[in-house]
Amino acid sequence: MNKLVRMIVVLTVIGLISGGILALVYNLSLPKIIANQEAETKAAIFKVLPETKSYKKIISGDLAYFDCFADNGEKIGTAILCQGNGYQGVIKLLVGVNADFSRFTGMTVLEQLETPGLGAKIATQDFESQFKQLATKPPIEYVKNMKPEKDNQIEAITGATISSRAVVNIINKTVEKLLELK
Amino acid sequence: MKKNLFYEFTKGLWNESPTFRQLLGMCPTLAVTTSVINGFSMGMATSFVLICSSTIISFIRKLIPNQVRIASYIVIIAAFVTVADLFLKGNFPAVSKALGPFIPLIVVNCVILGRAEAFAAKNNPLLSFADALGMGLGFTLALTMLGTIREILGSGTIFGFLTFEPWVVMILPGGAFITLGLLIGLINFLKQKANKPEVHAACEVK
Amino acid sequence: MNSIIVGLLTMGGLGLFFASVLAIASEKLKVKEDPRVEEVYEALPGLNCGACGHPGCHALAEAIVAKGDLDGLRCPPGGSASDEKIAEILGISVGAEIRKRAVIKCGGGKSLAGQRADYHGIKTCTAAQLVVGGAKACTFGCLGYGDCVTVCPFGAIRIDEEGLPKVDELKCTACGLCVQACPRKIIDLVSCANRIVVNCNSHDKGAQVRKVCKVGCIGCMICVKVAPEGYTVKDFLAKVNYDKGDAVAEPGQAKCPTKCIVKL
Amino acid sequence: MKLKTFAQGIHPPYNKKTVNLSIEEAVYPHNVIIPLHQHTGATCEPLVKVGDEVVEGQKIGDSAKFISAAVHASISGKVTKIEKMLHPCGVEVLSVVIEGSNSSTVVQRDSSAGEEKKNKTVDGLSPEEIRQIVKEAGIVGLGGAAFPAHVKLSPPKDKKIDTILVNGCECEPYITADHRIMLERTADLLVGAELVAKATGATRVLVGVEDNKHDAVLQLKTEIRKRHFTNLPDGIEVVTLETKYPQGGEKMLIKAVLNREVPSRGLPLDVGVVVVNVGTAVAITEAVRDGKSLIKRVVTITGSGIKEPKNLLVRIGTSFKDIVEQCGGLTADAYKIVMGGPMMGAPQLSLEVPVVKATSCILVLSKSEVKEDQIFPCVKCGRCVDHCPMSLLPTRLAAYANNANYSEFEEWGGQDCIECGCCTYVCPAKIPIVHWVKLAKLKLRQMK
Amino acid sequence: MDLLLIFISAAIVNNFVLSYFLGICPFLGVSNRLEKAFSMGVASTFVMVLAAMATWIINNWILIPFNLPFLQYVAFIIVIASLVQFVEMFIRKSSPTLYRSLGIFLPLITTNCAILGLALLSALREYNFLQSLTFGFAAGVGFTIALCIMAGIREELDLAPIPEPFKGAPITLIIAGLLALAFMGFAGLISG
Amino acid sequence: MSYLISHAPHIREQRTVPDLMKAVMLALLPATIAGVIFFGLQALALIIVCTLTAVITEIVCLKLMKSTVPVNGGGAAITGLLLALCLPPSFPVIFAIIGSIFAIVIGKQLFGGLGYNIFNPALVGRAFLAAAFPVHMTTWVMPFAYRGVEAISSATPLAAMKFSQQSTSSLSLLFGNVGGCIGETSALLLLLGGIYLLWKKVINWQIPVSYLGTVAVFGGVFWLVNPAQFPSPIFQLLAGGLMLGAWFMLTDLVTSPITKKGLWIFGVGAGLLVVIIRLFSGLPEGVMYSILIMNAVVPLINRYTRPRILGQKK
Repeated sequence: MNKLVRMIVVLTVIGLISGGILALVYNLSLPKIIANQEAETKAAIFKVLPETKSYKKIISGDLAYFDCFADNGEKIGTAILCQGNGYQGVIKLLVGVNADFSRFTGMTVLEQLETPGLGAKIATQDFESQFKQLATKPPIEYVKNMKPEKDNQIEAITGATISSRAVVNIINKTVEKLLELK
Repeated sequence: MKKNLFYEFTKGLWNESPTFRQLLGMCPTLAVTTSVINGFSMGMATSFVLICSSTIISFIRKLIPNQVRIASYIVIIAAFVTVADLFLKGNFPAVSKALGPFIPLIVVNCVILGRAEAFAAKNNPLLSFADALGMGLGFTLALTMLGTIREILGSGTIFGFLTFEPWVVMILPGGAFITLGLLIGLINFLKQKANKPEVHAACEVK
Repeated sequence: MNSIIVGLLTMGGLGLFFASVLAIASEKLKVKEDPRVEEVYEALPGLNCGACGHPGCHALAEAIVAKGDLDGLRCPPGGSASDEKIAEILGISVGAEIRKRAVIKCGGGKSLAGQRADYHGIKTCTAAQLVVGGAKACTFGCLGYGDCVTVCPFGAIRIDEEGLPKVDELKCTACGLCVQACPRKIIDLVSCANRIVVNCNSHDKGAQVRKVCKVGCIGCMICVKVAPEGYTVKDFLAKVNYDKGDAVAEPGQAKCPTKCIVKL
Repeated sequence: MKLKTFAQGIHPPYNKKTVNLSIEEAVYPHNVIIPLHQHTGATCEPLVKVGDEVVEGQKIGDSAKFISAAVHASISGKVTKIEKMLHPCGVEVLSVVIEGSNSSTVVQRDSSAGEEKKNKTVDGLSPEEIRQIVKEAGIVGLGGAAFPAHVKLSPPKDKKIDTILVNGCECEPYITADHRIMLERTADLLVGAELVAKATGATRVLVGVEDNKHDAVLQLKTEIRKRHFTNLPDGIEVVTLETKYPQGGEKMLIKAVLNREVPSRGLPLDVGVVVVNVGTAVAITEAVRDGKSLIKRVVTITGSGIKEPKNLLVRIGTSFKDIVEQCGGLTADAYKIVMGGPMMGAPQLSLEVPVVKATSCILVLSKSEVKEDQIFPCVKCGRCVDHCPMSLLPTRLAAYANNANYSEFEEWGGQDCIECGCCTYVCPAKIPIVHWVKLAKLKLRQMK
Repeated sequence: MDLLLIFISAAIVNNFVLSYFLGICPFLGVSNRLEKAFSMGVASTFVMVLAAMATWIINNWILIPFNLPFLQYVAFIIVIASLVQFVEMFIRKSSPTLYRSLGIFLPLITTNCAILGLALLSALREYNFLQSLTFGFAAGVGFTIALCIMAGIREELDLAPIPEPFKGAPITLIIAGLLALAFMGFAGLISG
Repeated sequence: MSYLISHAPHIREQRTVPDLMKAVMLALLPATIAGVIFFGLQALALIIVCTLTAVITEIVCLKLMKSTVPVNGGGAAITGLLLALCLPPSFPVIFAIIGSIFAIVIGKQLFGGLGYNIFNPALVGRAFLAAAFPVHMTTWVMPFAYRGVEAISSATPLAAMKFSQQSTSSLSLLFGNVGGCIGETSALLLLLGGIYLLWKKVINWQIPVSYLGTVAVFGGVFWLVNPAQFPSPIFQLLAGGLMLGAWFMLTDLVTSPITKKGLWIFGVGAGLLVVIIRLFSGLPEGVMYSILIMNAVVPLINRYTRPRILGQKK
């Protein structure tokens, strides 16, 4: 019986101790972690709407977006979180739209699991910058192996049409929903 | 074999390298070695957990009853992994993101449990510390090596400088498996070359 | 502070719960196994060569523990070292065993023994023996394809330039696998103390032996005449009386007309 | 109409050059070497001593064991040696050497057992008597396996035999001995079959003949129509089979003719069948009717290494050399001597070996036909699988044998291999598959 | 339909072994014999399903309500370790035959990162109970498939003259690499 | 004089392994020539470089490993040629060399050389290249582009179908006047070679029949359900690498099953995979993946389709 009691006591004590230590460490590091996440969001918003000085997170239905304000408190646009299925996994994006919703101000990829070296190029500066000053209406189109002609067109990444298409579709869908909402 | 600190430390580096010789801890070895920095970080994180848990387990080895041995070890290991995870999240968010779900999987890295079972549970804390340090460094070394090869070939970069057209396959799962397979094969080959055939027992002529 | 207490309690609770489950389970679901099996297994070399007649080292360990004795259950490659260790585990005493090694009983290499046909086919001794008894003119002699080499787990045998197997006595553990593998049964396990051996296995009459091989035993009885203690000749083949020792056999070796009695 | 046959198998070039040559009596040998082991089973004990005078047909060796067959002197003369001598199977076997007396003074005499029963008909004999005569006459299966015939005729009580299958396939290339027997000894063959049926209690006889022996089929049919078989209520019938190797294999023949499958590692009598070779049937007739022991058999001497191929009736114990000389001798490029057919025959070390009961053919091949092929690794083309009449996977069996993995070899059915050689014949990588299989079988035997 | 997608995704497209690198150690270790591999696969699947259930309960009934994300690893692993040990004892007692074929693999499963990975992934993806159950089963099936394919190949390779240094783990890794390349064909079949 | 002894049988069929290899090379000839005509010198260079690299690599490997296998470049030459035939005509030569070496070393020699490889070595090489240089592997040119006739860049018929719902006429597919890999454009010439191999009994008819049949039937079902979205079975059969795969790669003796039932399962399985990958995955073409995946399960197929031994219980 002694052995049984020892088993129970030892495992319980180990559990207790580890639980306690972890809770302590967690509480100590939590502020830092939150600050990190905050900084990340800020950086992303700054990337798509560079003039942003302050922002406000708004959640409505399944949409989440940030209304962004300039120095003087004037609303300069909205940064919208978009997400959808890519070639291999979920793609999360942040797109910026100007105040009157006519033009995109930028796009940045937050998370993606596309094929490295191919689909993953959606997260490169080259691809992201194509979305600057793109018209929101009609919906974005993509073209292959040629330079875009209209102002709602972007050039798809060679060999990664699917990923490029996925990005376009995700943005179009979210923006459409947001427009309906407004 | 004489149990001395130096021996216990050095064996893990190469002769009993957990990755190349014992084939332990393959999952992170394959998954996170897409770049040098990732491999190195993973190695260090694992080493941290390994060293801490080995030492602690060695301290309390006599208290733990046999039946709950594994459970106890693994709880201790998991606790340290959580600490490492929180530390990385707090201080190196980029690294934490890159290593992603493989940080928690350090818990079930067989190197750690393997050393706990095979060494820490039978030896004093000092030796266990030396052993864990050696194994951890050996593991880090292997991961860094693999990361270097894969980064150079897979992204065409050496320390960030683009040199030639990258072989995308090297950063894909397939490339990881094949590179590691070739590397272990090569090491076996070198080992074979170096090893003189063993003499079994002397024939005593009376 | 609150979350620390909750964490403490949760993990404590989980630990308590699972420890209890395991504790009760280990009590209720106990299965007995002799721990000595593992110990004995550890003492064996772990080669899984099968020379002991068991399917592997673990099986031998089980057999030894079941019997509680080493009698007839020895591990040939492990030799006396593992025997002693096992005896210690089992708490018994073990008799000393003299080391043996494999001895090849044929000296008829390529240049000394003839062929009676050309052979096409699988290059192993057993396979060659299957085709009308092999192409070697001497039907007792070594075929030279090295089945003994293939089967030796210790790399102790090699085929020399004459096409005959040579045993490295330092590596040989007298496991006996080569003895089983040889289709012509020309390998014997002989004590390391015996240096003088008859290097032939032919039971043919002298005339026939002379026809096919220059170094075969012709059953001339000279060795027996010179050293009657040291040898016996049966079916036209001399044999060293190993138990009498080398000293007795020495004079016979010197007088052998075909030089088929050799000193290793 | 589609001819009956078994699954798979091969169509090698048949080369039956001697098909139209009648059986000739071989020259009377000066001396004969009669091995005391010419059959499956136990070796005989010699019944004579060196120096004894023996007469043709006299029993000179016998065994008390059931599975064995007596041997008889094939010529009259004096026993000069009883010692181990080279046998066509390659090992040395205790043999009786008889120096023939002057051929003009040969006394033809039948064995004493035969004397009493001489001229008995099928009806007048009980099954036991037939078995006894067959045993005394030392008859074995003449197809090549040399299994003692009286054993075949004594099925265990619990096995009911309903059909006797007479094997007239002779599927091996080159050989024509059985074909000639069917043409020349048709009536004796049928009587022999009837005797076998009576001895085993079977009610019908089927004669399986490949369709490349069309003349034999016709001849058999005519002969059957002429006669009345009182002991066969279900009659006697000729079944024409597709010409394909190994049609004459027992298991294949039974599958082809009766669509029955001999169970794995079983015997034909497990499916109620006894198979006898045509030559054996004739020998049984001769033993019963004429009181003759088995001292002669028909041998085909052929191949590109023989100057004048022939079908000869040869006395057991005559050396190959004597017979080959009668066929004009060997050509200059003769390089390989085979006893039996090219698919399953045993290679010979020299011509200094005697004809034994199992010698159906002496095949001599020339150097150009037997060049050693370069062996490639198996490319898994599956041709061996497509042709194996037993539906085995020969390439795997060979691979397991090569890797000394004998337990897997057995697991994959290696013991069921009949060693017909189809796989090896078709293998483009030239792997000696049958050789490997045989090696593995031997190793398995040693392990048990 | 949702469950079917989860199943196909976890079993084939995003195979745990070949694209997530989970469970590599047993994949290398016990893939040399088909029967062994199958037993291991079945044992793992069994534990995966149990673990998926147990960790879901712990996660949704304890960790989330009490806001204890930091205890996830520790809690999950203690559940898995205890579960495996309990199952091992249970099988050993109840069916010695089953134990002989499966039991020896059970201790290995504790350190099979596929199990913990499964628990963490399904927590991350916020699957409901039925979904995580399906996910666990599918992952187990996928693991078994990968293991059996590999074992079949390795049995075949027993007969092949593989260069000495590459025997064992190296050639297995290379085959796994080629398999991973081949399974890339399924990429994009199901996203997520 | 001494005679020859060897185990029965004493007669053998004439055909040898090099004969089989020669037949395959011969059967590939029409498609190879067509490839060179369609795509010009670049294609010729790729073909020569791949084949030579493969042969040299093989010989070097055999020498290094001190192999007892007779040195015969035939197998390696087929591997090299097949690899070249399934590369885009504009593929960089230097990478083709890497692919060829990879195919021989990793795909074949590490497994023990001729006869022991699990995966089709040419496809191993191609899979490696497809994963390593995805952009180069998906950049196509039109036939006769070297004469400066039309737009340089083009999509393959399958990609056009998948991503822009454009069909290509069956006649163009048959004669090969479409963009694609060097050797897989003309279905007709590939069919010709395949039939030659069938006639010579080098390959098993079950494989192409079951493979193509499955693609036609299974693909046809989808077409019947929704002709607007899914291509017709004729298109499925003629487009892409299906013909090359069906006649020359899936039928590779070493990597296909040895049992008759196994051949059917193999072909049908590969057929299903092709259709699934083509229609539903992210890739336009799935022949290579279907073959590689089925290669991997061949050991299992062989094991579970063992024919019933004569006399064994049913």
